[in-house]
Amino acid sequence: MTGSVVELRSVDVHFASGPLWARRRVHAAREVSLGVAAGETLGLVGESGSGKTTTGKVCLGLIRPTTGDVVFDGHPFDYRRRARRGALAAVLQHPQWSLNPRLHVGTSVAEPLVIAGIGGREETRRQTGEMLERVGLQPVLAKRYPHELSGGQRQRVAIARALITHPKFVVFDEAVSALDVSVQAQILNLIRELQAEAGFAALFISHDLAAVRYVADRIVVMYAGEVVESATAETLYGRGRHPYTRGLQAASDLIEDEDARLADASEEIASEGCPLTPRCPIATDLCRTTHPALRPLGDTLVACHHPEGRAGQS
Amino acid sequence: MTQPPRRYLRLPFGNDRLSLVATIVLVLLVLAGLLAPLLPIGDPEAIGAGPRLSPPTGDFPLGTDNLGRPMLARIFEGILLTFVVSTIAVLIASVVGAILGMIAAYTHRALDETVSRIADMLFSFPPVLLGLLVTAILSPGIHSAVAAIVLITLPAMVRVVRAATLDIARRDFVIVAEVAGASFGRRLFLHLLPNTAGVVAVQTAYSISLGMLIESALSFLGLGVQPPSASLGSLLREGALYLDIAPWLAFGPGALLAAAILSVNLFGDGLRAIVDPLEARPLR
Amino acid sequence: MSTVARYALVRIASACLTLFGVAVLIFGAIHALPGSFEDVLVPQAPQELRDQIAARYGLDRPLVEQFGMWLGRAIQGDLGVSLITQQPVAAEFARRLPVTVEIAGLATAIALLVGVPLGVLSGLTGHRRLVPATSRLVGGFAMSVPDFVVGAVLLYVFSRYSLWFTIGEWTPLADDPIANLRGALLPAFALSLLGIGLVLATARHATISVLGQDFIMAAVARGKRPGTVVRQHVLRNAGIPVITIVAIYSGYLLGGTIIVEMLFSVPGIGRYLIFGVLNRDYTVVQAGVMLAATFFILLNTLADALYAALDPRLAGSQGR
Amino acid sequence: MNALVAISDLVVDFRTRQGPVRALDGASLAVREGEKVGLVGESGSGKSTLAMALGRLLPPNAEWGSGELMVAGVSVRDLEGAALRRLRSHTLGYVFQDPIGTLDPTMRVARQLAAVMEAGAGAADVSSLLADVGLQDHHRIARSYPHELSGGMAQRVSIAMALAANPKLIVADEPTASLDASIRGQILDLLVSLCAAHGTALVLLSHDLRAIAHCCDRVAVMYGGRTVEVGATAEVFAEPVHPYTEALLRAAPGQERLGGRIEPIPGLPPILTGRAEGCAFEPRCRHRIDACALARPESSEIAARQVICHRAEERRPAAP
Repeated sequence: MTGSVVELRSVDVHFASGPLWARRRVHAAREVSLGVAAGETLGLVGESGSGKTTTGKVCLGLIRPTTGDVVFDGHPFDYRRRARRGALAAVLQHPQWSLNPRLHVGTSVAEPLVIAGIGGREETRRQTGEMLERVGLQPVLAKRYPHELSGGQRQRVAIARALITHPKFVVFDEAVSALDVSVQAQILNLIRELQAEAGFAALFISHDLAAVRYVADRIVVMYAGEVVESATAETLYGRGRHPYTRGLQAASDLIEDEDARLADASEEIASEGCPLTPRCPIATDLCRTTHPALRPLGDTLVACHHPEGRAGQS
Repeated sequence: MTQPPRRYLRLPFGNDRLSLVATIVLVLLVLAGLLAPLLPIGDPEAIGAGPRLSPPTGDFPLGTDNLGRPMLARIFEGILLTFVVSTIAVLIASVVGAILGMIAAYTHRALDETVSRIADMLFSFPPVLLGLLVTAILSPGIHSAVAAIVLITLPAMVRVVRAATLDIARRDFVIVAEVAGASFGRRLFLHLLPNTAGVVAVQTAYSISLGMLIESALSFLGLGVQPPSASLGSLLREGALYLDIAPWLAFGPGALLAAAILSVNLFGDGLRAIVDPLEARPLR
Repeated sequence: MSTVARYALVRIASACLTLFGVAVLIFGAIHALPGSFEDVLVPQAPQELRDQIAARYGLDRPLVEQFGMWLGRAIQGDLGVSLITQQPVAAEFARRLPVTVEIAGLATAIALLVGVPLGVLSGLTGHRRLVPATSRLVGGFAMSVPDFVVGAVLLYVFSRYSLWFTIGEWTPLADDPIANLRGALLPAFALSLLGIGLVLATARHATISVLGQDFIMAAVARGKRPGTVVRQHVLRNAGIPVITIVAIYSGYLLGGTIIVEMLFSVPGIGRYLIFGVLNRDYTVVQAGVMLAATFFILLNTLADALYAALDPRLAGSQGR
Repeated sequence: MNALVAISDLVVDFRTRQGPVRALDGASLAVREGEKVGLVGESGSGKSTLAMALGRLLPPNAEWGSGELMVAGVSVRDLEGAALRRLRSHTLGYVFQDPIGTLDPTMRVARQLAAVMEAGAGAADVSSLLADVGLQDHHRIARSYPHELSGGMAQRVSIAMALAANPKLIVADEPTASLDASIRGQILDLLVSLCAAHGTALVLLSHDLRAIAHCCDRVAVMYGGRTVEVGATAEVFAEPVHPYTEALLRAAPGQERLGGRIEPIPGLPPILTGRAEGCAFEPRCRHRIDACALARPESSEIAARQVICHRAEERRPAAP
């Protein structure tokens, strides 16, 4: 993928989990490859434990991959913090914790500028006010404390802070999940508008396929730490190729689809073969023994032995 | 639409009157100790200022001790000493403990393991026993009382701050600051410290009450403050000797000590209610 | 190996490690600081005599070797000889242990019997304004009055109007249980006051936070009687923090007995220890502190095992 | 069919430090036996307050104002003691949002299930109950502690508990909000099919319009503590009369086409401190007229729905 702002190449992340007496090795990400170009939004969808947040943290340099490479702006990722000040930003999930409760809203918004050492005091104040206006807030809010703001307003402030240094790459991790439907729509549209204006590369992570599909150009679906499908948003407005994608679609559209009823299995992740096997409605013996590789199918990449569904097996 | 009623005056503990009263008592006690030399209650170290072992009279409101020294003045001197010794010791423990706890929680895992293990070890000494050990090694006196209080209150402070820091460090705003490239110092002092300060304050208040208990216990055993200085514990030690013939010698310091520790504890309760409000939900 | 077995193994290993660390700390502190053994035994002796004594006690060897020897003997039950009385320390401790254990046990029992019901009750009725204030005051008072103050008051009152209790005489339990109780109850009560306060506050706080949990609301929504909800859900869940505080309190007791034994002239370990400290009898201090720490760590490990039984989340795979 | 639930003009306030907050400002709703009703609204719309009021489960700072709430012919507001417990245990069954949190963490599933069943129920009854909610592996699950279950399994257990006493009405408050997206559908299907099989009525609370559309016969849309539009689900969603229903449908992502835009509702939901004198949605409404801010709209019947809007008559849907 040329021209990517951020690129992951076969990234694996392992870590030890649990207390000393029940220590396990967890594969949070396996062979994850993806790239985000300038002006593009990549959606990343999956449920809890799918590795989507880990992948986001790898892109931000918060976690170093166990194996594999991270490329930022054409160069290997530089983990010294000076190197990337102001170039990366994130908007995270919890509105109640998105801002330091002890700081004025304006101080929080200006913090990335101060860290990057851009502009004097007057300049910083002017830019903070402008940025607040751009996310649809009144500049006087800069003098308030976070607890005086609503959840939607706090997420707007978090977006203002993320964009104030004109970063090349922004991660939105479940940025609208905790908001009410009517406010969620406001924030989703704001993200779309700001990206069209500023042209940053964005990674939009969510468990909600409907929200991801709405803001993203391309979508990566993850399950059990692996990429199982990578397709354009257009494709996912239709029928997904991977049974897991179809399960998510059935949930968000509540459509009846025989191939989409994922079981709620007790041991959810298979240790051998395809990780979805215990829950998959169309699993075969091949799935139990052989791990499916990610392979192209039209303009989609899919990791499934039976991407055409039950009909395709015959 | 009706507007909620406005409050024009805000007291520090809102409608928690018990904590407010306790705070006032505490301030009065410390003031009494500080202003004692200016009050017309006599010189606490003037041997033979009055008759020996006198019961409370007009001249000596709390009587006199076995050397004829006025008890009221000695008690005021004692309360100040008890309070100052334990507060200084606890402040040292709080600063050291807060720094250790924060750094342990927010740096390398190996350092965290080491600090936690040492805190656990210190924690596994029963408090008074640790005080005994310290005085046995350092020889009795104020310095060993301070050392004992520091060692006894430090591990709890480290644990509490470490837990609070772990909690704050995983919050969104700290992670976002790290993404923006904020330095370790900035994250520590701008983001973590102000948000754990409440917990540190509460723990400090409780530690001071424990410190006063330790100091007076050691002095009671004759291992803390040495004559001619007096703390409430050492006054009680003298009083216990004359319990049969002059019980007022013991009761004055005893009551005051109990009142002081109770006030610090209630003050701590009030602080905790502000930092960590816990709503009661009854069964119906 | 099952998770539970592995959990137990890790707990025991960590207890042993802590114990070893404590031993190093105590030994190091006593031997590294000024005021050495010879100063205690023969303060003004000429150098040759000091050297002789040093050689006899092995003080001329390297510190690590001394520590090894001491630890080796301690594990076999030999805690050395008192510097003052030249009696074996272990035997002295063994003779006095039952007295201290009895008083500490009585104090814990009183603390639980009084603290748990009061704490749970005040937690359950927490929405009435008077109840929390009263329980805070009672609990706060119990926690704030030092045991030697309570002891002094008791001593004063009961030495004046004896009222069945005896002061200053100790009858071993085996000789005459009633006479023993007459001497043991007062010191135990003085000791238990802090425990009552701690247990009351903890039980109250735990009850209130359990009442706020969803599963309590769900049980109420199923139409359970309040009494049933308390018995089935509240007590069990609120018991966990109470166990912690009792483990910490019994650690405090080990020090608290020292003061109460002094005050009431009870022939227990505490009094032996305080004379050891006052006379700088290092063998006694070293052994006493080591024993108390061992006991405390043992108690904490037991408390951990008890939680694991009460709260299956702890021993298991630590959630999802 | 008879009215199982009849709520008319119910008012509930919460006392808070900042003064009173009005949660229900004259809500009205009827549920017939065996009927499935969806309750839609954003946080603060009053839907949870309404659900909890059904079982008189409101927190102590709630104050019942005017209005009536009848369940199975009795006024819930006046119920006390045994009669109230009977309503909760036999007439109503609740399913909550966080399935693992609503189970006692210290008890095995089998014991918790047995506690809600008739006296004398044995292991076989527990197993059959678990099998009924689609848990095939019932031996293992019965022996599990709640934290060992996945969210989906725990929610099935909660549904089993809610249905154990064969209630007349199940109240499900966001039963799938904390579950992974891919299993939400099956949990909703299970709930609906079990209710149908037992002839139990269902009140399903959700902010997810698609879930309501999928499961419920009728829907009540709540805003500002009032039920602003109540009618048959398919008709309401196809041609909403109330501007809020219309705006809500347009704001939810999922129904737009590729490249299309969802239309957010400007502004924020209101926080009422007392009776709303106008229409609570007026500041955010695209169709507002002068009367909306001045006069409180009353309920009117439009095309077999109850709608609370000044302009309801002009927005009457074209006859089918």
